[in-house]
Amino acid sequence: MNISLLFADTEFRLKLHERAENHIQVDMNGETFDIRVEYFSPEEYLLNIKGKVYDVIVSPNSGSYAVCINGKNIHVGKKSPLQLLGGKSVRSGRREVKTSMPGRIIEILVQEGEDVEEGQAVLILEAMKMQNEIKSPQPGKIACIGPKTGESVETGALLFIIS
Amino acid sequence: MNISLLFADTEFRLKLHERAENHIQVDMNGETFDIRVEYFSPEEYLLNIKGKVYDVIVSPNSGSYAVCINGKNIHVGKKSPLQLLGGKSVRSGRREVKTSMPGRIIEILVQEGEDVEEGQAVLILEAMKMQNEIKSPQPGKIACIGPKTGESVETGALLFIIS
Amino acid sequence: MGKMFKKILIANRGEIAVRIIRACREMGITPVAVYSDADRKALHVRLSEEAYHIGAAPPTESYLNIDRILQVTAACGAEAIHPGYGFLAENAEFVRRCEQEGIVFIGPSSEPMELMGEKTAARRTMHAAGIPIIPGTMDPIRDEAELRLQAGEVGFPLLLKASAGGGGKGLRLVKEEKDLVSAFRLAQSESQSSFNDSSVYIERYMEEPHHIEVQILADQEGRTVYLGERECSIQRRYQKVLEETPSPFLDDAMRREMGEVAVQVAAAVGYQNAGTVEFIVDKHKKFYFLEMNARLQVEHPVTEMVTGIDLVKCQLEIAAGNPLPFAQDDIRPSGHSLECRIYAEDPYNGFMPSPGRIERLRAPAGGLGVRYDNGTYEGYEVPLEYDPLLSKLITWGNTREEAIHRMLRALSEYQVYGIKTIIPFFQRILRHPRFFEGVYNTHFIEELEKEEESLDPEEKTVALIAAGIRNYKESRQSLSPCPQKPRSGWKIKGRMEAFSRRI
Amino acid sequence: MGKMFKKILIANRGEIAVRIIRACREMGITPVAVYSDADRKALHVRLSEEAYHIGAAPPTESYLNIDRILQVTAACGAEAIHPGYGFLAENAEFVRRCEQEGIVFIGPSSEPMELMGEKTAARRTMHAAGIPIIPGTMDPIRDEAELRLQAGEVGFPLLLKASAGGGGKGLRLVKEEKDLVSAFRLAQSESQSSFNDSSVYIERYMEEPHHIEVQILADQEGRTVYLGERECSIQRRYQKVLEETPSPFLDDAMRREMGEVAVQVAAAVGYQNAGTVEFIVDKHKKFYFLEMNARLQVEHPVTEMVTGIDLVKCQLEIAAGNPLPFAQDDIRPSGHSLECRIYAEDPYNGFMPSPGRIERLRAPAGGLGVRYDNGTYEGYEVPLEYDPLLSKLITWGNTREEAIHRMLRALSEYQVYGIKTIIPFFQRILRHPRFFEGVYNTHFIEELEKEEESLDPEEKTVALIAAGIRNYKESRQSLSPCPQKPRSGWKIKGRMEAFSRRI
Repeated sequence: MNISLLFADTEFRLKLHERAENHIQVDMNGETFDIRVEYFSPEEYLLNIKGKVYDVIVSPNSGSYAVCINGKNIHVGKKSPLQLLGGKSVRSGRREVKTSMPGRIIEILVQEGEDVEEGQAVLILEAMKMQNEIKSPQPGKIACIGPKTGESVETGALLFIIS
Repeated sequence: MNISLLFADTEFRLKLHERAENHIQVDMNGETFDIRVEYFSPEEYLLNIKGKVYDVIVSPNSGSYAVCINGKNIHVGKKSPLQLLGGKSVRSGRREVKTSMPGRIIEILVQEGEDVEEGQAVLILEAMKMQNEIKSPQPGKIACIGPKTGESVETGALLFIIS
Repeated sequence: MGKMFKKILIANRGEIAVRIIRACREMGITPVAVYSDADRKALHVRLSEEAYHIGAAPPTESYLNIDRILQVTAACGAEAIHPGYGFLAENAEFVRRCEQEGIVFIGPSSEPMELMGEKTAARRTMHAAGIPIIPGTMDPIRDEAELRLQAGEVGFPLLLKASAGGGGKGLRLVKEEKDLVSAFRLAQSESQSSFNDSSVYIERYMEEPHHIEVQILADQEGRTVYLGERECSIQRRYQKVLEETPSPFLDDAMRREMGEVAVQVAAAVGYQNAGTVEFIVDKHKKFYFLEMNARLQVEHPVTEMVTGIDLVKCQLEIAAGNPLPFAQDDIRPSGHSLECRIYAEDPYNGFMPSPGRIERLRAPAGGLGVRYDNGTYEGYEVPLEYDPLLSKLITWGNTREEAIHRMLRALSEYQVYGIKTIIPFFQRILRHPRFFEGVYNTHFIEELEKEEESLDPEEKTVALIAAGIRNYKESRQSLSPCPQKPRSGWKIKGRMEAFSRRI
Repeated sequence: MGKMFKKILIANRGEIAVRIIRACREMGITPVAVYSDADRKALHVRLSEEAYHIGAAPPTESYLNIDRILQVTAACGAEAIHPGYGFLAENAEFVRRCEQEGIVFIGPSSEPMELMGEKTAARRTMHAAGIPIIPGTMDPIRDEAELRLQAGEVGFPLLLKASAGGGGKGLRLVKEEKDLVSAFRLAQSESQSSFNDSSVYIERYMEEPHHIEVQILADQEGRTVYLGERECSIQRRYQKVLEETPSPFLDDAMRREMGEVAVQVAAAVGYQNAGTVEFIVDKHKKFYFLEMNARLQVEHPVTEMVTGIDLVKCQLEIAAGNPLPFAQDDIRPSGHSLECRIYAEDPYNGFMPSPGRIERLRAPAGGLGVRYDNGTYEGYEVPLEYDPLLSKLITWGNTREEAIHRMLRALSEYQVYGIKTIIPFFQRILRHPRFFEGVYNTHFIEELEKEEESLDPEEKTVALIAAGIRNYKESRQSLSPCPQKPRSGWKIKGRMEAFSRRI
């Protein structure tokens, strides 16, 4: 099976071949890896690559996998048509800012239609007893602000759009 | 719902009434308990009885439950027609001895038909690097020996019958 | 041992409630937990002997609800209350209420607490007692006009600090005059929300400062000892994340001098029980009184690891009226200890809090010199309403080097799946040459964040392969024997209700 | 520190392999694990950096397979082998092979090991060196005729012991002459199966004996120190289950005397690296050399807890040729430490081994003074083929009382579901007044087993209620969202194959 993955915006093409129940061969960018795999659960594997052992947890996020190795988290993107058209890419300068955590909107610092600089605080979100300034990722005009002051938002909710 | 349980050969009659999702009322031997329950999994509960907290694991065995409280294991029998006729009770002096662990038969020390005393070793079972003498629980005649020397046995396998 | 309580109530949650429960169980004291709607399944409830519900998820309706907590204490027959840290721990009003109702508060009495809780009052008292304080205002700022005036006198950069503050809440660094007013408003708002008191004052911002604190214990007979210092300069957003003892910045003479000053600070206010005197040490090794924390600190375990003294047990002994069983000379710290605060935050996304269910948890506990003070378990749903501190990982070593390597080893065994944690960030800190050499101050993390994170090419390759295998397995659907159970309706409902009540 | 290995191979499994891996990771040494078919998913494989398969599940085909282990060592470029305990740890033939192939064996050289491994030879050597030994035979028993003759001379009760023995294997107490021959045969058979050597000798059985051992360390320059004793009298079937240090039976003078004799024992055979000298101490506090264990002991952690010295790291330093970094006077044990060996055995059913899958595991790790040396994890299938030791739980306290209470607290948090463990048995021991007073000898467990186990009536009531709730929920079938996944066919098959190959 052929799979395309993204690491830091670079594409990697993998060819996987399951040779036996615990034995997978992976060809990646011209190199071949013979891998012994033990499965603990759908997300936990033990990989043995030429004697070197890696105990990994692979958890899927939307559009990517977070791979936990040696306590570190490494993000690997899934390549798919959706990914290429996805919300995060800059399309005609318009960008949606979503919240990565649930919380409550304490204060909205700018008006819709106002111009903001990159890094300027747009609103304050409180979660887990901390107030976090949510900043504009780019200069532009605030096209729309999703929530109102005092409102609570769930993970992934649209906070504002800059154009 | 009415339930009968056994503790150390004494029968206890329980009447359970689920008053709300996390609230069960139990009547037992004339006493009433109002219990708040949190479920972590099918076998793990947190019971709160008038403020007193018990974090328990209830695991089913054949014919009984093992309840783990404060690191201790307490066995509670299920009362059922099977239980009353079960293998463990002494029925006309005939008793089956089964193995509670898998292992290998190292040596058989008595012959079928031989008379044994209570506590006399009948065979030696090796498991996890230890040799265990399996003794007769009562005086009598060895009616039958299940496995042969060198054979491996699974948990619950019949080892011998004394009559 | 003299007299001791039979039953105490712990007016807290999370790892510190568990910490106190463990001490009680070891002393034969019945620990009583209290819990909010969000904490019905929390670890501190599971490990307690008694537990009572005290209200809805928002702290003001549960862990800050003085009436309810006192009512439960009386009803269950507890003789004393341990407040932990945060919540009511430094609430002098609560201490007074305990005093009135004849319940022992495990901590100082209300007067020194009130004085130390009002940071400006503390500054005035210490100044009068001849203890060096940081230049700045002695009273809270009344309005924006006074703000501008006083700021001009102290000079930029400066710090705006909550008078009732602690833990980095209500604290703002102001580098330039143009940011002064907005920072003041944020600091006031955060102070109000965290401490129900919006007072803010000004302190000069010290250059390349070290944040070093001294643990003290004072019994009811007035015997006061210090138990060495903790270096707390590794801070993010003015909040400590990693602490160690001894401080690599101090020598033995300065260590003793600061210890003795800490004892003087405690004496100046008639302090009893465990407390911490915080100092700012500048680059010239001059030290200034910052504040006194009238409670157990989050980072108290590092002191326990090098002294072998259980500070919570000492708190209980002192509160019960027993004398300290050791003198200053009996305290001989040995070795080195580090603590990492494991927060549910995403280090790859601006340290945003990451509440949710811990699907899988491999605790790092194991081996010599590793201590794990936990407040969570596998399957636990980290609530949105409280501090994101999941656990504290503490190591001890004969040398600082051994303690650091041990921490790296333990962190590499610590696996959490389901929520994000700052574990990878600690690995970066601990592997950094400047940290390893012990040459760092409170700017360390700020500077670290500007550096490019390097990735081991081998780990990158393995991550790609692992993701590839998961992708392959998903496409075959051969790896999901047990589909994710959807959240039950009542749970989401309860959570939403708790939340809306808060707004 | 001087020179150090870059990579070492660990010729073991379970908790001790994990223990050594942790030390390696903390020292920057690459640990290499080896594993049998039954251990493909074992914790020591998961935590290592490299791992190689060495054969089928039966030890003779994997962990005892000298050729295969040496071959893997050479192929992966490891410079040294740590044998752990058991398996090849005291196999002089293996040490010789390492010496021949230029691989460093982390332990003593082959001569003292051979001598100490042959218990009768050790007895002869120690007797010659003026060290007190237990009365009995100086050579293995040749046949049943000699057996009867020698037994008559030594007198009953007596002990039959494997010459190559250790860990209670091949050991039988014979109280009366009528049991002599059958016990001799059992001892021979167990010796043969455990050590591939059926030699057995006789020792007088001491009355109310204490089993006390002294840890020593000896570097390549001949500097030898002792690190205090371990009281190991809590034994079941002649196997230690709970150890503590210091021994409540010894005073400081005797402690020092035994330490000095232990150093003499090591010197008498030119011993290097870590070792343990075991003594029997009779009720008159007279002590006799029992044997020397030429390896790391299972119970080494209690010594580490009171001295702060990492014995595995010391082993590596010594093997690399570095001198001991401390002298006898630098070793100052502080506090008290206990170890409970958590075996997968059912205490309610004659301590029968209980292999199987650990469905749920709440590790007891947490808080000050608790150490958890584990070899398992949740979801792990405890194999049938090896020792049933799951983990070791170790506590430290300022006093013996604190260490005991801490152990009880930690045990109460230790939950295992899926297999049986001896945790409840430890709770009985630790709560027993005689244990608490420290007045016990090797007969303690035997006597304890005759006592009726008392049950808290409250716990009985709760157990009935909990079982009732489970029964109720089962009948509603409302509690099983994720049905138990059946074992996959290949796994059962692999297990059966491994097993049949053994037979």
